[in-house]
Amino acid sequence: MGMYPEIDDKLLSLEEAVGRFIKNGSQIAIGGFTVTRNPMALAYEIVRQGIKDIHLVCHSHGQALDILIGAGCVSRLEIAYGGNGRYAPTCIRFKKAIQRGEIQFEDYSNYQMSLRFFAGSLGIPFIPTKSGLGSDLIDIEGFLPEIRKEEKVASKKYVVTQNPFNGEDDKVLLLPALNPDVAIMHAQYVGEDGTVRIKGLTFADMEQAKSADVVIVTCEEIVPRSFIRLDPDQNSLPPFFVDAIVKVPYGAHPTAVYTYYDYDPKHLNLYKKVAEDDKAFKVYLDEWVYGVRSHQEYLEKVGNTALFQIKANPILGYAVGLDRK
Amino acid sequence: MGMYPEIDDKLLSLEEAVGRFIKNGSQIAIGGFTVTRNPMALAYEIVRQGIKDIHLVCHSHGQALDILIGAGCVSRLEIAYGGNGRYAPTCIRFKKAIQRGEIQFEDYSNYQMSLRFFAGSLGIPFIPTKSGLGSDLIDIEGFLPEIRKEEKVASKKYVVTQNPFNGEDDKVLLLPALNPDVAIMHAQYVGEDGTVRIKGLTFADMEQAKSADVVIVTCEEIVPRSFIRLDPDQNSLPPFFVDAIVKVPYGAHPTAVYTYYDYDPKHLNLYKKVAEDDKAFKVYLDEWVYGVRSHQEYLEKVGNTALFQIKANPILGYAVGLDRK
Amino acid sequence: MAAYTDNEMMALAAGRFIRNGDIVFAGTGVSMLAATAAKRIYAPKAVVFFETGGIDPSLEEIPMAVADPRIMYGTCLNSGLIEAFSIVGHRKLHTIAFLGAAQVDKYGNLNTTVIGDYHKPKTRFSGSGGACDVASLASGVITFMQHQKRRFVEKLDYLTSVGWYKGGDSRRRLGLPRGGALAVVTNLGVMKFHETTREMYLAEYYPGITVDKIVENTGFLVDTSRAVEAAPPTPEELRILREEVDPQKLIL
Amino acid sequence: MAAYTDNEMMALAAGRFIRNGDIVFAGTGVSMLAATAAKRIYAPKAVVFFETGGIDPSLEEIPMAVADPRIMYGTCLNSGLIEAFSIVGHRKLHTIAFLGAAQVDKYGNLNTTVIGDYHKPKTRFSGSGGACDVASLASGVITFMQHQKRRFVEKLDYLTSVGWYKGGDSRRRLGLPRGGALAVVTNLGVMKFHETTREMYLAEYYPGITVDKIVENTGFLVDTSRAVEAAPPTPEELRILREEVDPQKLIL
Repeated sequence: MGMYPEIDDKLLSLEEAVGRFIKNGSQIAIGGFTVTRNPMALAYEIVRQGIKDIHLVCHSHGQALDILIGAGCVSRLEIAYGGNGRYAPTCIRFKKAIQRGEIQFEDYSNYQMSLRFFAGSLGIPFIPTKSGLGSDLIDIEGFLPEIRKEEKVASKKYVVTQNPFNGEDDKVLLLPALNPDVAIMHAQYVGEDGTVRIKGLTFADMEQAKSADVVIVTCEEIVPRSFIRLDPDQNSLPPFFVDAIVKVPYGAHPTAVYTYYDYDPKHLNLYKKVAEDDKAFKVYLDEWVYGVRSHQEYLEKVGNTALFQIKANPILGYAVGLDRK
Repeated sequence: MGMYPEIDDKLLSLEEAVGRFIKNGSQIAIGGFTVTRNPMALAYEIVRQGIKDIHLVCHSHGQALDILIGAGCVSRLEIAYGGNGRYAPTCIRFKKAIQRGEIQFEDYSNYQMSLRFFAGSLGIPFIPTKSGLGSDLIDIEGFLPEIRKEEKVASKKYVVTQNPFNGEDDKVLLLPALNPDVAIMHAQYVGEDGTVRIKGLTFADMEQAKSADVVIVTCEEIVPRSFIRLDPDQNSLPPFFVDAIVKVPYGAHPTAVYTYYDYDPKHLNLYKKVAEDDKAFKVYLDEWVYGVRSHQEYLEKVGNTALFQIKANPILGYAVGLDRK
Repeated sequence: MAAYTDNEMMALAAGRFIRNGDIVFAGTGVSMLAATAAKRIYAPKAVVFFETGGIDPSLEEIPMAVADPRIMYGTCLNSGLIEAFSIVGHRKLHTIAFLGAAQVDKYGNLNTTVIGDYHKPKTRFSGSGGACDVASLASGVITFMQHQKRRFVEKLDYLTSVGWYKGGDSRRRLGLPRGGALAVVTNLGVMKFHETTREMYLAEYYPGITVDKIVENTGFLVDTSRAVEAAPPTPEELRILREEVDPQKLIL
Repeated sequence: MAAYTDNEMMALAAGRFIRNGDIVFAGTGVSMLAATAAKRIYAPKAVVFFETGGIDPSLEEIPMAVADPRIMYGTCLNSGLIEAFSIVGHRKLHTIAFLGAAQVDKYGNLNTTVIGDYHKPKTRFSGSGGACDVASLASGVITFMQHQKRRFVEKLDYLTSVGWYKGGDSRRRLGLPRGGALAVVTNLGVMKFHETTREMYLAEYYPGITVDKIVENTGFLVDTSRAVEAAPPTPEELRILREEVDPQKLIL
């Protein structure tokens, strides 16, 4: 029994968490949004373990998405947006992979993807929306018909139907639910009872976690039960949805964790440069992912100076005056 | 301009809020749940103003529901549950009104009603669920066909349909959305910027507020902008959904407000006794509702001793050791 | 005379169904008692939660309603109704619900709405609340009943909450792939349901209660061939119930 | 040469559409600038919010992405994506969205997905993100574009976000009862849409820009009969943009 008897059976290392729960072909939802709270330590570990043929299901994603695609781990993608703010208006390895025909992909919107996860979390097979009527998101399918027969893939991209509750000609779109094999996410806090607390925006992390078969949470800190239970209004996810917990400080670097650290402009600019060039990108992966044995070793490469620069003001939540160019 | 320039145009008295926004025939959703956070001051004011023919849309309600029905304000009801915990396993005036055929009513379940408000808040005409298949909630309609033609009433109680996303014989229930005319609720805090914060369980208050045309919030305190905006993760409703704000300390008495006060067992036992008898109930209304000009006057009748007894421990949220028999 | 009350025996008989890891949906009254007892006695790693959204509260004092502020303190999460019901139905979780009812039929379907005609009732009850929802969605339902002929009926006046529907695989064919009635715990014994026909049978009669008495008080035929006497409460079980679960005797 | 940049003129031209009480949906880049400028200059009682869920942040520093931690501080609420999009489409609210796009057609439909064939694209962009959603649901959309023939096209390579669809009341007939394209703000002028045909027309050309130049840079015929010269930025508008909105010149 370890330091935290209540979650002893869930506390794993990165290697164990990925090794136990992520397989070739897994359908995975990633927590966070573009430059914030990407579960980077998990993404790096997935790359290191050489997982292949991942089916990613995403709303708007940035760094974790691009690393996983760039390292060749992804063969299939349902996505609303691949971008990293100013550092990559379109994610670079994502863009290249699609332009080169290296992955199968299908477009949805952010709201649609969020609602699909929500439907999955409720155990209902579909959910209606008005969003997307008339767009090519509906009219153009990305996946081939044979893929649609697979268990975790919707049998149709959308269904357009009449509202049965009034006489008018009122149309709605039905979105198929998503139930990914695994949801991976990074949180500020996990209580020693296994309760998860995210500060700041939660995006669709909760819907993703509750829709998935398995949930892996990395966190900045594991905090006492007495702390996490003192104001449960602030908590995000009850323990029974979580299958693996890994304590990984700076586990979202180079993306931001509100109240802990900002995104790292230097690293994102470095990434932007190398990602444009296949060879340079390979060298980057060798150096920053394959070449380190742990996230701790990765952070030593990032260096204290950079980590100090991005340290967030705990109230404002970001690094005041950080040079973000 | 008053003390709170940001919400000056929304700060009303109870009389003004009810007089301006609640009409004969209004469809109303009530915040809270059985013995907690019922907007009692608003309910009493609705009774005092003699509003008639209210169409209530509820999940599980207790004291406010029973007062409004008992005072003859309600002619139509969609409801999942009328009860007040130990003090009335079935709400007494609610029970009598239905047994005597005094109101039109239709039964749904808690989840169904919550989902109907949620659908209304999303602007979608219906939402699917598995809950209720095979039950008489579906098979027996309460409302007559002519009512179903009205604008705020669903044209059908439910629709049972096939899931279009797989080949199997998989059925789902479609629930019609709700968009009440008015949602009334009681919160612990409203910021001087108009932001609402509820501590403890929110039930379906947020879904109700976001589904309604008009939202009236009573609160225990109006707190500084600097306080309510310091940790916005804890807030419940943005200012732009709120149409009227009334500061009414103890505005939920005799029901509980977590961290402020407990439910009042003495008053609820008194109510239980009088509600069983038509004459005694009339005397109760005369004394406690019609006979007082304001909630302040009502609280003076309740008395300091009773209010001290139910004072909540601010951390535990309830009155420790309160005699609840 | 037994040194324990009906409510005590019922709370313990129901609590014995709970296993570590179960998510236990509790209502008011005996159901609250049974859930709390289960966690304190049989399954410390079970999670007690309420349809109102209070998940795993510390329950320093026993709540008297599912919206009691006592279920908001010390929880792991204070959620909303939609989230709470999504937990009840979540395919990853084994959720057991404790319900009460006014009528039950031989397939474990429940009525908590009305006696008599729906539109012009003889007696109106509180209504479904979350009962219909958990009966539709949970992994299993355990119902508390007073064992009387007028409550164990051939045909419900109103079917609020689906148990095994019309027996056999009729529940699954409704579109409800999991769940169903697990047991009915009464003041006389414990009723269970046949594995394929889904008809109610007598599983346990309490010490001092005869099989005949149960048959007499049941409004339809029940198989009694598998009936055994239930284990009486142990002194330790009673001590926990009385001293820790409900020392104020608000429900006991 | 004008004493202001294209981005400055565009941010201000778009900001002028905003009224007190509007809920302004902002994206990244110029859109962020325009929303912030609108609130600081034209409509202090407008609310700026982001699809990620940050509502009315204090914006002490300008965010560089809609998930920037700078949009989580000082908000009235940090919500989730579903709540944010439900605000965009809420019938009680007048919501104006600022979007960018790679292509626009004469009905204000937008492409932010792909140039070339969808499956084998010449250039792949980020995709819809929330653009399709706000175009479907908001009260009105204002789009920022570089005014070039290859961007103002007869036919989009991919219709990501619906504007007036095929003109007339075709948008309403799709099942989208409100909203539509309000304006396209470019580096040359401001385009609006005809009240009934919903075809794009030239409403304003910036000081120093000719109508002919705009016609030349538009890939379809536009009505220029209602065109007037836009008011140039005032010194005070420019001061606020430069000193208060983006002093670090991250976007300007």
